[in-house]
Amino acid sequence: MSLLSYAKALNRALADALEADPAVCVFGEDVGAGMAGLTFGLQDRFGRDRVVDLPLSEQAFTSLALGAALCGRRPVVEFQIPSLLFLVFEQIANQAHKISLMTGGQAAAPITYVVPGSGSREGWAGQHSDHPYSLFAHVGVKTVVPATPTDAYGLLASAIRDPDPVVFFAPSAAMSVREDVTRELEAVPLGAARVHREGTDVTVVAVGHLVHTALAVAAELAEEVSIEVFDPRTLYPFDWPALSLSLAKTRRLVVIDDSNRSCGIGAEVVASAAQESRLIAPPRRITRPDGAVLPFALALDRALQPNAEQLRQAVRAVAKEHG
Amino acid sequence: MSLLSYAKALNRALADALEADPAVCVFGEDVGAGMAGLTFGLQDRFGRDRVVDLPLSEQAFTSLALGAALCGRRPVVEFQIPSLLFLVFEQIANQAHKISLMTGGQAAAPITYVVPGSGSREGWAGQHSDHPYSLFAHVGVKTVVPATPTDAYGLLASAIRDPDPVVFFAPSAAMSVREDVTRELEAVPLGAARVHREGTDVTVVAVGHLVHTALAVAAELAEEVSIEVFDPRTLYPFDWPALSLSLAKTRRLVVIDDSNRSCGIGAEVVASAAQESRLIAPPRRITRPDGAVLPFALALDRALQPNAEQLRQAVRAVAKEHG
Amino acid sequence: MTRALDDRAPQTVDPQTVDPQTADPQTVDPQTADPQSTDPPSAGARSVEPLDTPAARYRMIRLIRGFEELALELVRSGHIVGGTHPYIGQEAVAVGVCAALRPGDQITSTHRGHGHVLAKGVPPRLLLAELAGRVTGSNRGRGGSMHAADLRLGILGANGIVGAGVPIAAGAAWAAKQARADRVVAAFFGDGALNQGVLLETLNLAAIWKLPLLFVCENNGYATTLPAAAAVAGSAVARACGFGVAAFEVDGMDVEAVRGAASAAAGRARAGRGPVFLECRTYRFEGHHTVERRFRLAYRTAEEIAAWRARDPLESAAAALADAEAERAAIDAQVAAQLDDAREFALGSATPDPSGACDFLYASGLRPRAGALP
Amino acid sequence: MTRALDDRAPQTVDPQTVDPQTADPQTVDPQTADPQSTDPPSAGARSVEPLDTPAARYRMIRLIRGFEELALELVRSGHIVGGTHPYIGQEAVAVGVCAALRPGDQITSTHRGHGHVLAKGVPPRLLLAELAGRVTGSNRGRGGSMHAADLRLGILGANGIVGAGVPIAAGAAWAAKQARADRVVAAFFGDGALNQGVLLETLNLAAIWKLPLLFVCENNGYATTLPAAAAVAGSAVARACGFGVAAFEVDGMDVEAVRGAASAAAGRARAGRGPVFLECRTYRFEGHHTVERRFRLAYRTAEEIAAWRARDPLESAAAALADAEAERAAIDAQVAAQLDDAREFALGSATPDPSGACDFLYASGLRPRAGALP
Ligand SMILES: Cc1ncc(C[n+]2csc(CCOP(=O)(O)OP(=O)(O)O)c2C)c(N)n1
Ligand SMILES: Cc1ncc(C[n+]2csc(CCOP(=O)(O)OP(=O)(O)O)c2C)c(N)n1
Ligand SMILES: [Mg+2]
Ligand SMILES: [Mg+2]
Repeated sequence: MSLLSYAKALNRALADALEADPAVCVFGEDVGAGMAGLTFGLQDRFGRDRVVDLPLSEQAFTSLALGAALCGRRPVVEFQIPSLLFLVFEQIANQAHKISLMTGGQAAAPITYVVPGSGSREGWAGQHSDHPYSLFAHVGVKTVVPATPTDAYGLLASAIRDPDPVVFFAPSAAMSVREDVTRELEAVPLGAARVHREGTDVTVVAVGHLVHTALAVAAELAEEVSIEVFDPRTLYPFDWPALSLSLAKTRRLVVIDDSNRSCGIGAEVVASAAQESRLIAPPRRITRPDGAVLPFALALDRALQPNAEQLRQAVRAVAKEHG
Repeated sequence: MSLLSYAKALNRALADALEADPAVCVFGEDVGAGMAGLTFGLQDRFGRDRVVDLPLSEQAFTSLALGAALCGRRPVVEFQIPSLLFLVFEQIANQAHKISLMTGGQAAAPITYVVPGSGSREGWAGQHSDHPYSLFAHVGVKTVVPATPTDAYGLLASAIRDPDPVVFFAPSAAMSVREDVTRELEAVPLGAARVHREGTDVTVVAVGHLVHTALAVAAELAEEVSIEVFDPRTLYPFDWPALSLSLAKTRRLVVIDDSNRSCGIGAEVVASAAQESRLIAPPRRITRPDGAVLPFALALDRALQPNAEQLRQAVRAVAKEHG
Repeated sequence: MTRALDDRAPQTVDPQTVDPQTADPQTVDPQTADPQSTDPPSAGARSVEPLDTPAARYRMIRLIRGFEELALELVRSGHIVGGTHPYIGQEAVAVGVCAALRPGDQITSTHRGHGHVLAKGVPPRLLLAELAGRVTGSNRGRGGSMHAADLRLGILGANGIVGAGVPIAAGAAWAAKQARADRVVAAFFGDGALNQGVLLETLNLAAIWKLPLLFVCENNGYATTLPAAAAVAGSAVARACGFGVAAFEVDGMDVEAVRGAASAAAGRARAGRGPVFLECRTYRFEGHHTVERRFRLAYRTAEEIAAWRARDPLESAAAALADAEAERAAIDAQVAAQLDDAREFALGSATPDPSGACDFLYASGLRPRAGALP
Repeated sequence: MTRALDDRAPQTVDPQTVDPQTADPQTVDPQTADPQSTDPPSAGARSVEPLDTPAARYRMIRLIRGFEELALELVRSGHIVGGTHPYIGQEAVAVGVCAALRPGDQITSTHRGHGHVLAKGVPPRLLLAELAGRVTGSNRGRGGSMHAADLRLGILGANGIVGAGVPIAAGAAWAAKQARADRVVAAFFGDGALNQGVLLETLNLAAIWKLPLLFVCENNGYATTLPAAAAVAGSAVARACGFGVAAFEVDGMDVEAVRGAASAAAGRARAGRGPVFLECRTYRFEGHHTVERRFRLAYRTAEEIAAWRARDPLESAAAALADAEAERAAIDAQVAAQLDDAREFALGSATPDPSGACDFLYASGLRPRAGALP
């Protein structure tokens, strides 16, 4: 195999799942046209009964997926905009997430909710630029934010096979990432982090597309500071043992996360590290500001997203400090 | 004045606001009957046009409040169940919260969303026992969780006067708290914490009804450890300067918070403290478990909520540890 | 916009004809299950009581009525915490609809769900144990009144959120249609749910796909204290018709009328002719929730309540018995014994161990981090 | 279920009659505003162009058309980022409805909102500056295409979420009714929004309270690629009627037909007779969004597009001019000049300073903590 894009990897993972398991089906808007990439060409291949175009009734079709799941199907639900997850928060957090416990284990809800293109789309303004993964980590719905094409493939494969609801964020800024794929694509387990680059001085936990920012900064600063780039891949459940291992080595932590600061996954990582690891320097977070709403004008939109310069500064500051 | 209950304080704050400002109005289900306490007797007093009974259309009436707000009204929207905030997450987080920025400051949304009876109601099971305040703190909507009758009064008064949307949680477990009120009731500013009890060894940040748990534990352990009971009152914006002051003194931190652990307000407090204050012992959080769904059976319901015994243990552990 | 019931060919559906695609052979008798057992209650399948005779329907109405009265008593005595939403007065709807369903058919229910759950086959002892928060309950004490479910019996769950069960039912109906199973799904909901967006969205989905779905609106005139007359513009059936869903008004106090309409609707749905909406006019004799007893509310007049009580579905069902007096007495005695057994079973069962409070949270077995670290 | 338009008494509404309760005297000429200014654009009130003659309506249709073509060009050239949802083909709806509104009336708009915003009075230079993300834009560059608003002109906002503006409009209508102002509010939305729960909920609220609200459905046949014919069971007007809302079908390609229906509807609403639903049958000549140009999509046939293009609202509006040829040429020239000015103004305006990215986030002036600490 050769250069595989993130979008194509998603498309392939979904195709393979549809091929392998007749229980898998897809619900979403314009999934036949497949402009978001995820479902491109799949309706032609698997038919309208398995790749199902839905009217603009997100709440109904999100719970429709739950009903189908209770009858043995494994639905994948596509949302065109990240903030549509707000619209269906009830159906995911209060219905699908709770049904297993509330029924005393009788029911399972193997549903995958996918946003192909989360976070800023550059110029899509306030209602189309959210990155609400931390909300689901708080609620406790399994939450995945892959950074690379192979992880996108592997985590989507696992999400679809998982017996619980999974929310899958494919960041806009990662959708065009390409990777030279040499091995066969395979499932990546949920809840397993990945260390993209080993280092001894500072652990940088980077979420989604920001993994690439972190890798670039790590390469750039290599002479100066040895950065370990830690990609949780799954935000909930988080791979705490792997993070502990990394922090036991570096004892310094910076998190770069494209959600709002207050109560974001960055807060969780910093808090858990502060509780459980003995850091020798105060940890740092790089996030969107509290309460961020991305303004339309491009310079403003970009100003609110975490960037490489902030990461460089934070890493340097943390590397200098002593406990 | 004499013994004032929390529920009665809310009712009085709302009545006073309706009396003082003809722009104030109330939307909600069964607000005429007023069984939740907040609106009791107010429809008789202010009429059906200002205390408005609504059909079960939470999404529509939440945005109806926004439309009314854009025309100069100051709506108070009551929700009977905390999880109804999931149902209207779109209308609060994506519409009301964003309209000021998106319109370049043309519009304001002075709306107060109130849940009289959040958290566990003991025996109301999975869908009626949520405490989703951390979600709003993440999104950046002003979020208030008062612990005492006077604070309930004062913060509701301020929330209604505030030009921005405010989500107001009145914990079930606080609704029957009574207080001997000697001074006149007055507004309490949003964003200002309150130290209920001074101490020098450990700062306990307690949210909502857990302030009373913290006060009880502080009194009980007084001989052993000097606990400062810190009540943020407003979770967003959080009173960081006040917390810094407290931590500069104690340099030890325990948070007790009735929302889920991952990405909860407890995480934010611990993370901010770890970043900005030099603690001499690892901080601790006491929360609901990750992903908690409260089971119906009473013993299980209680088992998932933070309790005094956990707080005692955490305080003792933190007091013993050294940096 | 409403079509008369008679303009459809009458359909007789034999509820005993088990759908081979979905049937689940019933072997374990739940009446003899061990109350201390912590076995999954759903491992013991239920013996579904057929509702195919007037006597069986009277019996079920009597059972629901007695169950609800017992539940009220146990709420008062503190054995049931959190309270209940009593179904008393509305029994003909649950029994009439479930009489038209086959064992393999499915339902979704509401916050006021005991009647639906019993009529679809959950033994009263398992439901009562659930309400009392016991490990032997239908949901192992995890769900309580508002979440009672039995997936094996096709009960996809009561629901604490008004209207929320309806799209779930539609999903089950979609799955049935895709599987070419001739299952139908009935979604129960109240008049209050008529104003929930998600229900209205579902009317459209059901119509465009001709789903085998019965929308069963139990219009008891009130959503808590709000009169439907003030809250529902247009009408329930006109709304359904506006979405292209065939809709009928039914006397919800008359179990035979409900059964007839539901049978016809189920037949129509099974034949691939799409969803049907039934507006069952009914009334709850009790307050909205047991907590209402603590308030003096004036949203219903004493006369109105008396007028509806005069149409008690229990009495009209009794009137349909062949040998009314004797048969009724015999059934009543059996039901009383069944309820005594249920009470004994429920109250004699163990409460769940707090260490298992997060059991079943994830189907994958994922154990969440605790809230406090030791 | 649909009533004919003629069964109502024709109402003539004079759009020049300013509602004294809400009128906002217009003094500053936005055409002369300083492009480098960082003053709040809404501090300079607009000179609303009356739409009370066929010439004025032709002019506005021409303006919207030209504006949208200019926007397409600026998307291609990269001056507008994020793209737009072109309104080309649907102009008669915005212009016909706004011609029936008074300056104090209000509207809510959609993702495809340029036409509504221009027709309700935002000068093209301010809207274009907004699309180009400039400080001089109607929203100071913070909103862009999907959030253009001008509260002083009664434009409560375009909206990026389908259907979301409709309950906001209902809230404004409720406030008007409470204030006994004889304002009406028009909510624009597409056929796709007909399946959004919140819109359906709002039909009910508007009906039970008889709100002065116009539901303006722009049925352009598609929600992105999904044909309304496949997605909307029943019909738009039947739905509205099911909720007790008077509903009419209107030829959305004919500005005079739209204006007539909207005037009658507004008169009815102003008279306290409740909401009216107008289904305007129309068509978009371009793709759903500018990004569609990158795909080869086959959801509409060339014949269908051609058939609708033959009914171009611009041409029928032109036909209504008194001295067709000459008047048209004169107006076209004026509009061209206006658009040249708009382009110059927009592209010559400053882009916002990144240090102000969180400005206006809270009306209270609260400054959020930054994402990264220095
Ligand atoms: C979406 C939602 N809104 C509000 C509530 C609170 N609530 C529970 S039952 C109820 C009334 C429901 O009325 P209806 O649907 O007519 O059913 P009934 O109680 O009459 O059986 C309300 C308001 C809820 N559970 N869910
Ligand atoms: C609730 C919601 N669902 C989906 C989208 C994505 N989306 C934007 S416009 C659109 C189609 C809207 O169709 P319609 O309402 O007919 O308006 P039109 O685009 O035809 O003007 C979709 C699916 C959205 N913005 N909001
Ligand atoms: Mg009811
Ligand atoms: Mg459309």
